[in-house]
Amino acid sequence: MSGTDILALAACGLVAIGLYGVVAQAEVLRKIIAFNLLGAGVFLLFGVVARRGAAAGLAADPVPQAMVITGLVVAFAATALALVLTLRLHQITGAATVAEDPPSGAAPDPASEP
Amino acid sequence: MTQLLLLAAALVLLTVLAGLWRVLRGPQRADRLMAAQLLCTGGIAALLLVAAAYGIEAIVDVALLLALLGAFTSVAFVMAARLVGSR
Amino acid sequence: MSVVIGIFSAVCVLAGAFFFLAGTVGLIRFPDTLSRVHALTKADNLGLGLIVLGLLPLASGAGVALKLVLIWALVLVGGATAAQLIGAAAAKDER
Amino acid sequence: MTATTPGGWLLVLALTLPAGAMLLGFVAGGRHAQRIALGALAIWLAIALAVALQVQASGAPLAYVIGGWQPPLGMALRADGLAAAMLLTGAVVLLAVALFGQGAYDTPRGAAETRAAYAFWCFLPALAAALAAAFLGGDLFNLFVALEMLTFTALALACLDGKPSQFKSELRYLLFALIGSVLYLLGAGLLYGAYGTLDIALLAGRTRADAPTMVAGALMTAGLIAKMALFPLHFWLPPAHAGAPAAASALLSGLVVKGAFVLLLRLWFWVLPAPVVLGGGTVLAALGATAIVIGSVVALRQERLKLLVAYSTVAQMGYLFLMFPLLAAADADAASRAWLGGVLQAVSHALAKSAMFLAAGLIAVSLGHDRVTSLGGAARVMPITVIAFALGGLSLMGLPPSGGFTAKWLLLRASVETGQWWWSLVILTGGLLTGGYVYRIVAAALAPPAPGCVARAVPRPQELCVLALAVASMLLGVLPLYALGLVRVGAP
Amino acid sequence: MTAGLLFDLMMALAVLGTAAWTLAARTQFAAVIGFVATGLLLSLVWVRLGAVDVALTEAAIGAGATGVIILYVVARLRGGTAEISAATPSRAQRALAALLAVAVGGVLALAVLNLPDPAPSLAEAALAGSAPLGLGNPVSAVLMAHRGLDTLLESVVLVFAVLAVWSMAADHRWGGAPGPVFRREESGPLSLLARVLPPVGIVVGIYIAWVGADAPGGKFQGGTILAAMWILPWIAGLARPPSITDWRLRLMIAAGPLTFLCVGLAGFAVADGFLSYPPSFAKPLILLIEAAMTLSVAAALACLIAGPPERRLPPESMAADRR
Repeated sequence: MSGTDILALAACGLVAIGLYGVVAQAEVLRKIIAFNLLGAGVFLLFGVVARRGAAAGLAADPVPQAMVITGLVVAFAATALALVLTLRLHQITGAATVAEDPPSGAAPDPASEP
Repeated sequence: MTQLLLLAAALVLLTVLAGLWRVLRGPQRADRLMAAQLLCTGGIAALLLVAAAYGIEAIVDVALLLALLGAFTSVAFVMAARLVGSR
Repeated sequence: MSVVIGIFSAVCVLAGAFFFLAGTVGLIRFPDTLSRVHALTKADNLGLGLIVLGLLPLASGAGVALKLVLIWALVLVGGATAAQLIGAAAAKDER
Repeated sequence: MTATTPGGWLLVLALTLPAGAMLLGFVAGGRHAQRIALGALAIWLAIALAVALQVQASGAPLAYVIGGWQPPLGMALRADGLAAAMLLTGAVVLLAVALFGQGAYDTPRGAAETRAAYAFWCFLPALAAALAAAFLGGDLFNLFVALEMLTFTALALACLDGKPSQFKSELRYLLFALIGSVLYLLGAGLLYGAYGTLDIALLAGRTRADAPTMVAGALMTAGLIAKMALFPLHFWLPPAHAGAPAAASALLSGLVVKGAFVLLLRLWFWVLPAPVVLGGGTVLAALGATAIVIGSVVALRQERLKLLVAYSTVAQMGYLFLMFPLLAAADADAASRAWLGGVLQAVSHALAKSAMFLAAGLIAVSLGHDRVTSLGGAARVMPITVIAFALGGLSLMGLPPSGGFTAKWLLLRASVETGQWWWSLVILTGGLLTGGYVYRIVAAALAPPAPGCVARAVPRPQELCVLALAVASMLLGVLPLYALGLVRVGAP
Repeated sequence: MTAGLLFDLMMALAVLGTAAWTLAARTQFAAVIGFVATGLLLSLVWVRLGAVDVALTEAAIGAGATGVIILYVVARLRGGTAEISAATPSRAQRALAALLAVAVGGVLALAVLNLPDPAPSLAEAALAGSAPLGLGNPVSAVLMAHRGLDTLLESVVLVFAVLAVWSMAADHRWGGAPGPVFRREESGPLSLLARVLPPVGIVVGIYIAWVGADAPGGKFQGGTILAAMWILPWIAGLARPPSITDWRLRLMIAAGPLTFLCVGLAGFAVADGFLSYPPSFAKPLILLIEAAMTLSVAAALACLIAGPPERRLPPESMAADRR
């Protein structure tokens, strides 16, 4: 077992932890944090792949590195979007979860359609 | 010299992690903020030591970025903690 | 590299690492938040400062040396500001 | 080895024109954003048409190697028949929705910029760019970025009204979509680790049925079907699609889910090795069959028109998965029919469903509600809208001469020819159930108005946009079959 | 070698430990701290993996910017305890979720450990491909040339995100300035920091962006620093974000992708086609794009952190901001 393998297992562990958090936690905000942990695990896996592809005097394959940089920025944008939606949901309805509403309110009210 | 620097890096990181474990337990927000700050400083120290050990200058830039954003982030956190506290 | 500079660097770096250790021990042993802030700032500033001091002679150029000093200065300013704000917040919490 | 084909620059244009239009509209704002979007979408339709004609004429996929950097290091844009057909569909639906949206999101001269209008006119070209990236992308990571573009656009469009009731279902949608993307990305990482490239054409035929490939395939498939709302991951879709404003619902149900569908096809029939496709296809089709039955039954029982149409999307997406085991069958003719049927189903559903959502939106505006039981009088006030809704419904049911009929007929034939006749039972059952809920709506709309019901007239241009989409989904069924040969270009 | 192995093991355990702690944290505030700590450790892991560019990005965006943006939402969410406990999954559901997570993690581990050896790599090709562009950093070459389309689309995605965030505002707040208002701090450590740090930070940010062509660094990392230096005076109450209808702000956000797009299309006329650079002119063009992108990343990130407009400006300044 090499050091890269250990970090590969850490990436898998991070994915598992993030996935558990996304599924099992109630608050949206914690789901978003868990989503970011999940994403970190995925990126770490790319890092392991890059490290395994070290060649030509480079410490790691640059292509997966470039993908991770792109991915990190996209994940940040996604987080910002999810957070602003969480905030607005909370400001308007006071809700902090995305659990189903009681049946009476479940159907969206189409009366105010433009 | 390289060995010594790496040893020092590992030592710093290890102590910082030990401290992290203690402080993450709280009980107060201030304790947690300190934990993050301690980790940041320790991380910077470790990075500088590793950079010197291997002679990779670029790692110094990572430390520089951490120092700059660390200062910013701790302040941003304290301000946010104030918002939380004022509820 | 001359032996004197090497020894100087080694001593400084090890002393810096020791300060981190001491700070952590303080962090673990001290009973209340304010004294923990105290322990932390010491470890931060002195530990990192000594390490930077030790690494300065090893720097490959003036640019790197400048960066090292800048890093220390940033950590000092940031740490002092944050510690002051944290302390104020903690004092309010404890009241 | 990919080489840039003649006309390959059209693909670049199809991607950059709407992206540039979005950026310009973003800066200019207000009335300018609206003009830029309308102009760009019209040109985009012309480009999509040119791409389709070029692919049809040359009988081979178009390709463009970006920057002259060959894959695996570089990336390529490719347009086979599937991509060209979907691009054209997207362009038609988007332009129709844009013309429809002029009613609700107009910024009159001299008026201040408003939030909804600004967002609407920026996100229409944004959606066009996202669709172009998803349909034309030739690299699995680039397609991940395209998926995220689709998600962001779809979400913003869905929240256009800013209605409180909507935020929860849209947030749930966003979480699903984001997790779907991350799982997809995870699989892509494994594939890169195994093959050192993410270029689809290079991966094709090179993949092995080993552990990393299988796990990657499973993760990416799971992520994509979460985005496509395949049973049992469907429950986010109806509230999210039904809660959005009509124009957005049409785009979400008609186009956005199709982006993930095209990716799934690319993954299964280009990237994954044949044995996996053979085994897994049946599982997907079984889930699709369940979606058809459950989605249709639930749709039949809905009280709200828009929710009914949204559940119908769950069911109709199910049909798309029936092609998976049929394509893997040994019979080449049948496989080719299944391919054509599946893609045609995606296209005709996009046209029909967007028409139905827009029609449902107009009905809701006119009556002030969308309760299915009290739609009486709708047909008198807005006959065109109700006709458009009915035409869309016919296509969903699969009655001749609609595009839906050709699609379902081809799938039916392929399932019988490959000896997998049980899928044909599902297709027929789904058709009957669809007939049930479409009949329910049309019958209710034809009923005399309830006393005290005041129905407002709706703008004629909006009605005509809806009708145009419904007629387009009909015309698809009367097109001579050689015109549909486009879809077969570059098929797996 | 074994020392390195021990180090990797320590880092792996530390990352997993803080991540688990993040999920278990009692308060949301603590969870965010745990998340930032995890991010910090991860950036050390990235250095260990030989990916210094990613370490910079992880520290700047993954830990710093993401942590701050989550925290500012935490600070504004209130209560909802009853709702949360009602929505919390039961013990059985949690066990099921754990089972799912462990299964996915396990299968993934199986797949990763079975990746082919020697691993396929594009390192050599990327190195060879970066030389004609005059770039010393192959990661930048991949980002700007070989996979330039990814980067272009990603910069467009940032504009999508800003627009989406703005469009979540309430209708009557349209045209206002983003984010909450902070009390002005005339004196004290915060105001001092808000005056001292930005000049230094701006220089460092530009340096990190500039150095990206030849060494680890680049527009995203530098842009994040610039964004932070913009946010700092704002939370100290010393500066006010501009109105979202201000065309200068919008142009700043869109300038990067627009420049990238124009240079890309110019490739049709002056080089081998879309996103190809003329050999003798490649580096200046890439630096031009990087400069515009740094500005746009900074503006977009700052806008994403600030959030949707939350208040209207006084009428006279509204008129000035609208064209």
